[in-house]
Amino acid sequence: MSGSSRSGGASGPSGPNGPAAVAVAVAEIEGLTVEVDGRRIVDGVSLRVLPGKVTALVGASGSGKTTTGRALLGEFPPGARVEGSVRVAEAWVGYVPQHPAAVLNPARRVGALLHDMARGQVRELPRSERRPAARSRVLAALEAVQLTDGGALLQRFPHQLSGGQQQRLVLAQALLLGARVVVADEPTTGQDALTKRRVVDELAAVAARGIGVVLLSHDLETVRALADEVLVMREGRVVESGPTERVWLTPTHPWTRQLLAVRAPLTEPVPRGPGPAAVLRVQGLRARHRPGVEVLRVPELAVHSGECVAVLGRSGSGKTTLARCLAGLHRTYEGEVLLDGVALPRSLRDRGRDRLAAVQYVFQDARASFDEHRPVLDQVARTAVRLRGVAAPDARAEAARTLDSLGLSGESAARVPARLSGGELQRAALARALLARPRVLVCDEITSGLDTVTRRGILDLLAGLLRDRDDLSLVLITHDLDTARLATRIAVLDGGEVVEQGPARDVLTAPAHPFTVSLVESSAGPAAESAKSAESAGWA
Amino acid sequence: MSGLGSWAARRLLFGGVQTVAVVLLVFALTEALPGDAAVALAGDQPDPVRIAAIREAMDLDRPAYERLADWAVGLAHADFGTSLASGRPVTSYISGAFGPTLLLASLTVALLVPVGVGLGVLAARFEGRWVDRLVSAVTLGVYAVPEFAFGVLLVTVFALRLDWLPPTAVGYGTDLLGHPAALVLPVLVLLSRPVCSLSRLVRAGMIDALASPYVAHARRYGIPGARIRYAHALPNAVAPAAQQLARTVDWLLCGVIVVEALFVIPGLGTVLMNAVAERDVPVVQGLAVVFGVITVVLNLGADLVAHRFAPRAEVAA
Amino acid sequence: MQDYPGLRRRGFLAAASGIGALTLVGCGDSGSGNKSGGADGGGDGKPRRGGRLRAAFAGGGASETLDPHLANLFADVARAKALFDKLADYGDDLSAQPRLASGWEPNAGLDRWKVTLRKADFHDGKPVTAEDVLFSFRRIADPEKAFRAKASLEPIDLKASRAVDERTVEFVLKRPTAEFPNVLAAFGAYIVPDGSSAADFDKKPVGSGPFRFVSFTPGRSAVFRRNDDHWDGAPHLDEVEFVVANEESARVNALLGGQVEYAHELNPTTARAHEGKGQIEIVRLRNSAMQAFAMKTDRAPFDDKRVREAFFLIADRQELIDGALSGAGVVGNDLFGKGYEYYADGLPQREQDLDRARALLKQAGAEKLKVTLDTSAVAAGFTEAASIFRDQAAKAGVTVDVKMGSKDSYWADILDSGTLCCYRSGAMPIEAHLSQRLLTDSTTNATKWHHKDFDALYQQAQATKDDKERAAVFGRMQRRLYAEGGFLVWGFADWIIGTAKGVKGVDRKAPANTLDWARFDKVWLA
Amino acid sequence: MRPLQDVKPLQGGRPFWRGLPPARFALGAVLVCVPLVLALCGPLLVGGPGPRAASFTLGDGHWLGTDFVGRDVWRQVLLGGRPVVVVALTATALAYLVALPLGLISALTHRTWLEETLMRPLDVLLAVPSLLMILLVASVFSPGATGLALLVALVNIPDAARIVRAAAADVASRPAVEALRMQGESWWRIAVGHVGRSILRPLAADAGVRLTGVLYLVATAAFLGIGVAPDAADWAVMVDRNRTGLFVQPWAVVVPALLIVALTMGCNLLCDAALRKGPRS
Repeated sequence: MSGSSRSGGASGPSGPNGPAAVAVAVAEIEGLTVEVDGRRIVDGVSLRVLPGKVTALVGASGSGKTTTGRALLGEFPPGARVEGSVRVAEAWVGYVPQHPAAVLNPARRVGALLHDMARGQVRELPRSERRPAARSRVLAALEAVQLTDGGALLQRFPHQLSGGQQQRLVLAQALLLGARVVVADEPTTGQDALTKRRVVDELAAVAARGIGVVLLSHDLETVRALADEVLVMREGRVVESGPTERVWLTPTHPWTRQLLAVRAPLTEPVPRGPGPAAVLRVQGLRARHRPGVEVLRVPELAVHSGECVAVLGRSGSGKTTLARCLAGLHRTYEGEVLLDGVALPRSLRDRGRDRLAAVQYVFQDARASFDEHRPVLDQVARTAVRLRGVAAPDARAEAARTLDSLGLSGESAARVPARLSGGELQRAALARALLARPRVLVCDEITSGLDTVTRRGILDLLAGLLRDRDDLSLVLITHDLDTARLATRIAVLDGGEVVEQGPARDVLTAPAHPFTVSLVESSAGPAAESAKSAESAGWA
Repeated sequence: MSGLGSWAARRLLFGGVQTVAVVLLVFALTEALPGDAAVALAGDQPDPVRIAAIREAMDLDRPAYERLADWAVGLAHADFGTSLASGRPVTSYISGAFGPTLLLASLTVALLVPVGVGLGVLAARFEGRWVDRLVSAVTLGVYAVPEFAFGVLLVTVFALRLDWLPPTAVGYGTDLLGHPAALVLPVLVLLSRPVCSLSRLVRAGMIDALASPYVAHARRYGIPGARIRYAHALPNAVAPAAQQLARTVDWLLCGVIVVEALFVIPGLGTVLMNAVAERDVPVVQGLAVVFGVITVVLNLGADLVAHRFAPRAEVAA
Repeated sequence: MQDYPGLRRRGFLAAASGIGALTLVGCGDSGSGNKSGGADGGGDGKPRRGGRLRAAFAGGGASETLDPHLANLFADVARAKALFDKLADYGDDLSAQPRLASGWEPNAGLDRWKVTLRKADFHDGKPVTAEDVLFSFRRIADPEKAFRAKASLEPIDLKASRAVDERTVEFVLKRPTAEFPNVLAAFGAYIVPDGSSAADFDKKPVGSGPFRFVSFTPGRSAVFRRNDDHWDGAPHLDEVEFVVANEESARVNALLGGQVEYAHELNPTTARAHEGKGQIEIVRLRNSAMQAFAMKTDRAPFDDKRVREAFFLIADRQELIDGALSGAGVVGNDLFGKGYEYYADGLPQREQDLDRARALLKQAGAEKLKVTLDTSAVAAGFTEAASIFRDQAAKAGVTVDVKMGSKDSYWADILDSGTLCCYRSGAMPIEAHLSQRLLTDSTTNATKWHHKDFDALYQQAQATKDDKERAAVFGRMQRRLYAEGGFLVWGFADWIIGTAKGVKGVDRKAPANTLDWARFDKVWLA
Repeated sequence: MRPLQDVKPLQGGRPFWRGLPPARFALGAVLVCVPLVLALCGPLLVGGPGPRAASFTLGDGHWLGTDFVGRDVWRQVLLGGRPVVVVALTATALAYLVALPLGLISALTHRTWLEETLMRPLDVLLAVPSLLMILLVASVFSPGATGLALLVALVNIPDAARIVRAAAADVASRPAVEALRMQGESWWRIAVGHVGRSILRPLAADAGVRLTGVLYLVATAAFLGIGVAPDAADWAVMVDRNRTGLFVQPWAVVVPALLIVALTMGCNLLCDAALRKGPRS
């Protein structure tokens, strides 16, 4: 990267970069300390972003990596006291958020912001030439991120784009900006393997243009696949840093070792033969969404007692709809969901206490599933009161015990949801469902928004539950092959169809359907070694 | 977008039903009013013989449902019927009064939107600062002042004391456009309260929009402040404001009695008041149809705007 | 949310119609118009010719018409008066003054009257003839239509009446009617050309009045131009424009802002605010509107005349004037027609006497009496008067429950139901008041005053040719009403008009409804 | 030549306005208290009615002058707050009393027919101009003070119900409500305990504005002869009836008008302050 510091592509103002030394940073943070309400979120962090290189900040939620990344954008939390210095190359800093939809204006067509940005760059041109010049810049930027048919795309509203298109659009904005640095905040979190792979490729392409990429992530696979340099953060400090391979192979700090250890194999659930009869059976299910569009077809799916079934699929595959049909949250379907051979009412409003308790559901967004006004413990305890008729004080005691067993202290449980972390809330949500003593627990992507350490904790919990409670069956809805490994059987969904179904090992090791094949391969791609090691250690 | 088309068609169909329901309701209520057109016309000479004669002359001795049916049949042929009080066609009442009403309404809306939105954006931009507090306090205060009081105040100051503007539009009839000065005060009075509610709504919406990630994103990418406010943040504040605007226009078109009376502008509100006082059922009915249609169309418009500016995210699978 | 000031606009309907007559008063060639015009003009200097006067009235909205026989509201009458003439009209004392009629002569039995017309032309150049008169009266009496003046013309046998010659009509009456000229002056009894139809009045009305039609938009404005050939002398003004402004404050503001020169029907408070300030002129027309409470004499508790007298004594009339009329009026003496011809002004003024009222109620066994007082926002001062009287009655131990009624059907509602109500009447001859409201067969007998001997007295008066004797009979009838009638007449309201400084020749004595009120042919702009 | 530069000065983020809500709250409280105290305590302070004086005069022991029927304005002010406050507040409360269940039921139900049955008739009501509605209903049934509160409430129900429904539908679509259903919570607890509580803030904002409208609707109704007598001691009625004397004796209009303005402004400020306190969603 030494010679030309020009960023590629048609866009981007050519900075007056002289023939720079080998490591001329495009952005630099020195001794950054950010303090909010007397608490140090970032404590003495230094960082250099080199052109064409990917620098990753890894750490659990709350480790300060987001605050550090935002500092490059010149943004700090309200009321923050800041020390240290942030230097950035001239030109703006690009930003790719975790949810690209959040930064896309829902009320404007996608072209609006792009045109406004481009217009600022063509101000020197004569008035008549500005419009076409701006338009050609916009189209070039879209082209650069493989968004073809840009003209039509610009006329759409953000909600009319797919998630992938949204992500690429955000990248196109950064390219159009002529950014020398792009901060990518958890770009792959919660994405399925295929999507992850695509994002990794896109970010690599950005770096290949000579742009310095700062990757904020707790997704170790992505970091490993992408990053040149890794900074491991914990409680606001950088505990370890260095080239990615070095940190991976010879971690020095104990925290780094712990973080990487998460990659270690999962505990193999005790394989139990499927019970004699299916607890829950789906027959000829065809689910629709309002306008009569069929989104899901499941001819047959059975969940046996004590078994864990994973429903694997990408976003939009219909897996959440399936989960909601089971739980009685989605009513517009034909066919039947049978509990012990008896059809369940479609709506949970029509399910009696026992049946309601028998099939419980844990939401993807734990925070949104709690009432923000009441303490978590109170909310959890209500399950026992309502579904099992336990007296209120006893229910509270039981809830406290359950929460404690799931790793949530009484002190935390007495708080309102806003004061709990995502992982804690997910545990509470599990406790809430478990208090019903369910026969089937449907978990919808319950780990997808969590960082690696937390996710690991939750998965361990689920494995423990399967072990300890004989009568409990799990239905795991997930996009994540790792999570699916917990299951005894896997059903793969694509485009609303069950494309493959069978014992977990068969599906994961010898996928039959091309879609499953690509899913398994792409998962193996970025973190091939770790996948292999997992296999050798755990599955062999 | 055929989905939007069929949605609008269904809405219009329901709007038709709604208008019919309004007309029936209004007919029932008008019939239930104490006294009828004959009694109203007789006034302080309630000679029973005369009232009976008037009733006969007006056809009021026929059963109510027959009169309603006749009227409905006429309406199907675009005939609104004739006034009981004068025998003139109801359409002449409506068309005569619609001009001034429409003029006042359009002028008011033409000013209301920029002023209301501008104030709202200004207050939101300086949220918590003195500009915001000034705008908020003034809008709150003016909102609490009754229209007539505001009207009397304006007339006293600008027309009678300073002699800048004519105090009323008396004698100008429908030719209000020829006397623009006479429109200033009525439009100001009409503006007073809607501006307040609109600007407060826009302010609230703008504060949310300005704090949103997409505005932060635009700011981050160097879009000028004014452009962010008006081109990027404002569209998101428009949806709730559109509903309010629709209700304001509805109010402006369906009779602004106080202003019409205070400034002698012969609009629909005046016709309505007179028609009810005279128990002139066909005129009241005709107005009910007009008002019903206006309301339906406006609500449809507002919903379309909301649809455009607040598109729902597609349902996740 | 809104407010409805428009509801106040309907001032009471100008009311006057009479049945029967006795003798002719003011008969002769000297038109009262000249007389009063001259008298008022004297103080205002020499009349100046020219100019346009804009007059603001409360009006009837888009239903307004120029058909003079449909005239109902003040605005209608003012417009009709400018375009048309009646055979006679009321002078300041409500006696009939000749207009298109130059004179009238009854037969000995008072049931056949010969009326001679003066030489006058309609706006289209045709002369006013006896046939026009008969056409107009027959149109009014048409049983198909329900014109307001129909009841007033009831004494005339129109089939038998005939045109003697071009300018003489012989009216045959159904019974002796000494006050027949009142019929000729009846409210709405305008003379229109033979063959006129409703459509003509809407398009281009033709009358014989002092102004010619120029344009008319219902509910907004009417413009009329001077009729140079008017028999009573051409008006001073070139043009007069009637504009409609229902809200009182709008009329005042328009007047103050120079948008109109004449504003009809102002509030007493407005008058007080501007009287003597030099900006505008305030004209108070005295004795224009009787203010009363009407007691139904045929039912309890008012079937006992002691209770009625007690109520007469409960009223503090000055307090009612000050409170309900804001001081713009004079106290009444339980009789209609103060200042009018035949008014019994020799009777002592009744004052509040609560002790005597209580004593009377006790005698009548009506202690702790409870009555409902019907009122409505139909006329200015009604609701105020009701609440003031409620307070006054409370001092005499009477509980008055004020009940608000619908203003649009108020008059019909109170005619037969209730026991006590607010009442009011515009100017009309005392004879007309008696015949319309106080005879057994009166159509609007709101006090249910049914007395055969009283009816007989009325017939006697109508059959008495001699003025003095007739006045004596009317005097007897009024004394009876004063002692035990059903009308508690507590006051007479001023009618208040505002004019710009330059407007001269506005009559200051004529009560509303009379000839010189709202009359613009004698007005000029200085 | 260094290609690096400080693009943005480091600073302490955005200023933090922590001290403001209490100030707003205090102002609102003062503005509300003056009319409220007058309204509630006023009737206890007045003596018997003195003799009437001429209307719209000043002096002679009447320190705020006399009104349109010659009564003492100060006495009327003391007496006139209670009906305003009681009727207006009752009507506003009543409107929500009906609108809340309607809005909540239709927002929480999944039965389209139920939602349509509940909301569509309201849409019809909404299409009748409130002017016409009040005018007609008032003339047909001449109601008393209770009837007035009912009528004013009725006119406000459709709009309030729509607002409740919109706010509630937003909350009802969140997972929290589904989670409550999953727990087998009763409809009441979900509707009142959770959804109702969550929509309090938008409702408070709406209520502040609605109260202003209701106040003047009550005054208008009084003028039309519904509920309150046209000469009733009632601030809104006073403002309306005494306006003829605005230039002769302004106090009879200005004082009650200011009290109403203070009441409504204060209510709105309090609602604003309450809104600010809660967490931003």
